[in-house]
Amino acid sequence: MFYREAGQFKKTYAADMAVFPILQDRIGIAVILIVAAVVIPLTGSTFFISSVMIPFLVFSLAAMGLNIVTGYTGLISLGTGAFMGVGAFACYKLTTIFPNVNIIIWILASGIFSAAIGAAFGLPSLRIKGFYLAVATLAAQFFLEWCFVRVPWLYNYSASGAIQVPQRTLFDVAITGANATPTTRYLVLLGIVVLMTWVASNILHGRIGRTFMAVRDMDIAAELMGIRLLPAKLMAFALSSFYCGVAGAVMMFLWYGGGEAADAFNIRQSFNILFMVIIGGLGSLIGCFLGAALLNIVPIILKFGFPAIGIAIGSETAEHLNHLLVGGLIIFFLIVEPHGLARLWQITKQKLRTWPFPY
Amino acid sequence: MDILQSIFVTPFLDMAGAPDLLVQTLWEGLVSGVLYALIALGFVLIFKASGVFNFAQGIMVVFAALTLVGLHEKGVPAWLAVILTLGVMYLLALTVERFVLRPLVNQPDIILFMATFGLTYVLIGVGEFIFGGEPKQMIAEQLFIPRGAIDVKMLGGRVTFQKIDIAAAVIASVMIAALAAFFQYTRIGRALRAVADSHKAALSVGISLNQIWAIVWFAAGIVALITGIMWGARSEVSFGLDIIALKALPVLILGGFTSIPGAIVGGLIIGVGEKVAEFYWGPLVGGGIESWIAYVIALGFLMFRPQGLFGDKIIERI
Amino acid sequence: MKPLRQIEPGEQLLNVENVSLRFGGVKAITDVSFDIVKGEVRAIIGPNGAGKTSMLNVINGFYHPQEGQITYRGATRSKMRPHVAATQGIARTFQNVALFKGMTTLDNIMVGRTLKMQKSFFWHLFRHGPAMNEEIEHRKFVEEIIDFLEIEHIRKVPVGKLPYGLQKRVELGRALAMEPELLLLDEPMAGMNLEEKEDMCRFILDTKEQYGTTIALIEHDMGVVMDLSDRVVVLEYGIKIADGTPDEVKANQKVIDAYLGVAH
Amino acid sequence: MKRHLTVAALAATTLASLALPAQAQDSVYVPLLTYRTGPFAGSGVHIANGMRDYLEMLNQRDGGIGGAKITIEECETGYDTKKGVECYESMKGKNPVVVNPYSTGITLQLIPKAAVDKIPVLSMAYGLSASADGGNFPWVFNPPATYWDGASVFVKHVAAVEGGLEKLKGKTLGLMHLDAPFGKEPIPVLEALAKKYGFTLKLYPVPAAQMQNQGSQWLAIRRDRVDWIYNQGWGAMNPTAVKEAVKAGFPIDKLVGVWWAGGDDDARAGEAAAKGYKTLNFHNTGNSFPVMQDILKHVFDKNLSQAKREQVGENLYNRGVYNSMLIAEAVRTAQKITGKKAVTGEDVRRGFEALNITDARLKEMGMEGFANSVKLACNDHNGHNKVFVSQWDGSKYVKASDWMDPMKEIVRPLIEQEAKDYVAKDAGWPKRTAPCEKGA
Repeated sequence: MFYREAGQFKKTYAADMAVFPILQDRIGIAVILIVAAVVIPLTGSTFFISSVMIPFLVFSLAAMGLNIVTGYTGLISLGTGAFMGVGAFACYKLTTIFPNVNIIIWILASGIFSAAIGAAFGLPSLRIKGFYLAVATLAAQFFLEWCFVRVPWLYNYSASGAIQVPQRTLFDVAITGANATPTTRYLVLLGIVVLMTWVASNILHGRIGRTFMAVRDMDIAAELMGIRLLPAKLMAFALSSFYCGVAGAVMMFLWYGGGEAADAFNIRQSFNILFMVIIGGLGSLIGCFLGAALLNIVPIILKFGFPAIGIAIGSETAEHLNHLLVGGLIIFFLIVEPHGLARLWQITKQKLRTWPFPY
Repeated sequence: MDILQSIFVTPFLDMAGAPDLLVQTLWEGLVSGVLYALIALGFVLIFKASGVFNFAQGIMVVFAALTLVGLHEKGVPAWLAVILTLGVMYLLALTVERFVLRPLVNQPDIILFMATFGLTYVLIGVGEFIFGGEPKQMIAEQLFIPRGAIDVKMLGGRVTFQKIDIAAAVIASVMIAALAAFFQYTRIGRALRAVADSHKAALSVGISLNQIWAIVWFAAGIVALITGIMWGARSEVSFGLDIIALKALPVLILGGFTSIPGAIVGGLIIGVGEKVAEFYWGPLVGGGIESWIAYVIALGFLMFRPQGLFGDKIIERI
Repeated sequence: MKPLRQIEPGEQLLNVENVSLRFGGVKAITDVSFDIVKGEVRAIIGPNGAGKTSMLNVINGFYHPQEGQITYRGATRSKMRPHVAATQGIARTFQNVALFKGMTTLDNIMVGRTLKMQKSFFWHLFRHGPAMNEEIEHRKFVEEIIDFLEIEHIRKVPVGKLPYGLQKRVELGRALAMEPELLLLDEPMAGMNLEEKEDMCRFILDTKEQYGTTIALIEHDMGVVMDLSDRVVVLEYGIKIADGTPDEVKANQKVIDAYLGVAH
Repeated sequence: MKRHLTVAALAATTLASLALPAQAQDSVYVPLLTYRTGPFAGSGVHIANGMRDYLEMLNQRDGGIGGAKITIEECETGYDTKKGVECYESMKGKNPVVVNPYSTGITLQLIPKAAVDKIPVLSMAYGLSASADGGNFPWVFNPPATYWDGASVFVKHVAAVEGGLEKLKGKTLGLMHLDAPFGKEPIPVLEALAKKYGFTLKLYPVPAAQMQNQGSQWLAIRRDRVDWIYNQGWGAMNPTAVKEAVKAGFPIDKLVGVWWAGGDDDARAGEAAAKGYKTLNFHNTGNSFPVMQDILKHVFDKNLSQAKREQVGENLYNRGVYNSMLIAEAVRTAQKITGKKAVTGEDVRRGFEALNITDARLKEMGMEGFANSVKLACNDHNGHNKVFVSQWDGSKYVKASDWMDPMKEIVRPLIEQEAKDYVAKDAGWPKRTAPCEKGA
């Protein structure tokens, strides 16, 4: 009824190749952006902003990173947490060594460091694939995790071993540190996520994205088309780690605000993000957001939502239920819709297109 | 120079200087290697028969041990608890076959691999739901697992062998022998090997895949229970074990995914390798390298022999 | 290695000399020699397991023969990575369709243009300006191929959902997008019905006419082979048993024995 | 698209409504961050029960604190920093009078937030040692002793057993610790003491993922011929350490745990051979104290506890009780200072600074012999109070030493230095503005 593309003719290839070729989609995106940038900051409670929206955006970014390497290029990585950690520590070192450079520049620059390290650990991907590669990335995870604890230089030799996020400002407004309000942090984060999503979408819709997918779908054929596998896989690792690194930096600087960094980037974090990607949809950008939203909101609803509407479930029960649900959802999606929420979303759109007269 | 000396000379001098400690280190390594090998064995069983890389094997170990202890806590006698736990593992195998494997048949391996992630979480959730999340003591005494140690004076010092470790090694050997016999001499065992070689071939001679899968998952469940008992008796039964269980992955890489002897040898290499590395070289970098050295060994190995010690060379066809 | 040079029609494009390939103890190809002349359709035939696909794999660098050498466009080599073959203008299709299943027809064919696309990573960040212009330019080329192969209607369908015949056609399109000098077709008509086969024959001949592409073809359908090809090489158990025009090969006793089977 | 938005808006409003305060008249809201799940649940469950039951007892017996009913709300953290902060955010709007993070990681997160949100943080004998400096951390309290105090008491205890501080020379003391910020806390103090008294300090880090696999560490302990071990461990690491010590033939009475390595289950794991295992402590065990009897009577008899009756009196249960006692006393002190019943977080912060739990008060609370007196001050948010050594007798912990003063003269300068460093690293760190209480 409302979602129709009839009558929208594309007259140029450029128009046909746009990310959102359909008018309604473009309107939808604009509405979402307005809600995210205006409505939520004005009306959301601090709890909603700092415990729902900020984690959601951070995880979406990390999921995007993992999706580039796992969903688009077909290389399983279990080292997401560690690559995020590299970004967080890089950002911390950069801003403490050069405190006068704007923190947003350092947040984005920290991705370069994790990209380099990600590419280094991606080197074995030439010779090995599948489960074998997953084990190689586990090596990265555990080795880097160890470094985060064992190299005191990384946390500036603080006795507690924790990193402290200093106050940094943008136009004289504190955006990191304890004095930065959740709303400011949220808006900065939103800006970064929107920018990086746009860039990711650009890259993935062009030659580079096609190269990744070709490697994923049939690497031998890709090589026979002239794609050099090692550079392609390394670029996927680097790009993925770049996104993960930035996600780690924003996680520490705009969400956590410091603390036991090594703990925040452990193997469970890697799994968590992998689950978001699986549930959200492998090889789909929108899936990153859907997966992050679902896995972020389910536990919160279980924990805080049920008690709020008067259903008393113990907090530990909620925790156990959460495990059950996440596990169940993963299996459910893999069986019913291996392409995750993103595909369900597409199917919904398809249905909407013909609604209310399906034939 | 000093650095080179401390890497290439001092550790060996230490080994020669205190041979009893070296023996003790090797023994400790062997023992943890046996436990890694047991977890890896569960992986191999399932991988051989169904091509599924079962990430949940580690949590199956915890789940089995937890069920056993939990049942005993609820007043079930130990022997009955063991039988009931086996029943639960069988039920689990049937459930997994019916609700995970069967609907996912013919999906890419990677999808099945991810499904076992989901299974991991479901098992954690179910285990916690029924038995609570707190760590529990293994009922070692009721299961007649020996305690105490044997001190042997040798090489100018003393080497301690824990009876439980010896028991673990013996049980592991018996189990491997039993599995080998099972594969070699029983009808189901032969069917399992047929399935491992080719699913289609097995189907064409009338072997039911579903049945086979349930059986291997049950076998892996039994292995998990035994691993859980041994590990639990050494430490305690808690969900923290799942991370240690990941060590089975480098073991598999060394041994190859389909080789039972490979799992054993790989387990022992990883167990001994990481203990020796930690003990003699760990102090150079502040210790704690045990958490990753196994993976790095595996990684190095992958670069030179991707198919594992006992695996076949992979020829890609197009 | 001598640099590649331009080959005129009628000149030798590829020369395979005394190539042998073994996997462990299994001999896949034994001492095979033949050549391909620019502009011809060269068929490689033989019973199952004769080493035909292995031969193609050797030509485009996927397998490295233990003995023998290959001269392509005047340059001799013994080992080469597959992606180098692609840069030198060798494209191929596969016996079992090797399309990128998760991608659309359009994207699959666009992948064929990868080598021709030069714009740096930087421009791809924005998908505007040079990167976008390049995309559009190649899109035009790809659209021509889509027109040529008559697959406009499935442009945006993920190829995994297409019927087999169409998949084969898309695969041909993907190879054509590389603007190859030499096109290796591995059983392009396997599993097709008569109508589809006729279409495919037409496309192969048109390709030769329109683009001047040299084609090496593996095919089981003898009718097709005899109609399409200029020269035929016959392999059996990895050994070359005949080489010549379709009529010569048809008359060759060894070939008849190989296909019909003789009592040894 | 529309449908999608409606759903999102709906979810948003539901979630937003969660944070609304639900406060009755004259009550104090005490959120408890606890963990009954996760890898550390084995310790967390007992502490959570103790904390909850004491406050519940006050509600049942006295109708709350000074006439204000206590609204108790637990929030599950799973010892996970992310979930802990989530809990904090969810309860911050309901005017909590104090927050107990119950994890060093969560504490580190909350320290900068406390000053902004004006909610005092009570990290009882955990968290950041440096936060004992009230001048720089006005909102954070970590009585009755810091990890640094604990380490110094460990050295004192070694000296006492060996026959004097001068006997420490030439001895080898090992620190076995969780390889995480919590585990590494005692290192600076032990290093300083090693220099001062001439003993060798060896470190044995146990990675978090390897807690149940300590073979190498105990081999190294054997190689290094370590005389005493101080165990700064948590969760599954502790029972494993006790078991491994027994296996390695290490004299079990020379293995001393920090107070968090004193779970009854930790020692039980070593079975009979664990008899003699030591742990530091700042409160007693057992259920004979009047306060424990009150808990049994007012909470257990009414079936209001999640704990088993026999767990009352276990070390970690009592730890929880002690923790809640500190909260209640701070609230009571705040009520006294302000004259209000329903005090706020800001009032309770003042209450903590003026906290002075005397022996007389302890007796009044039925805690004579259970705990020692605690006194905080404007500058000193810890008190560096006395600590003693508990020893496992095979079935329970018993007091095995006198109350010992920490080496405050060594610890305090380190704390001030560290606090200064902490503040220096953060340009925006707020200066203390709150005045000190008169007489405090």
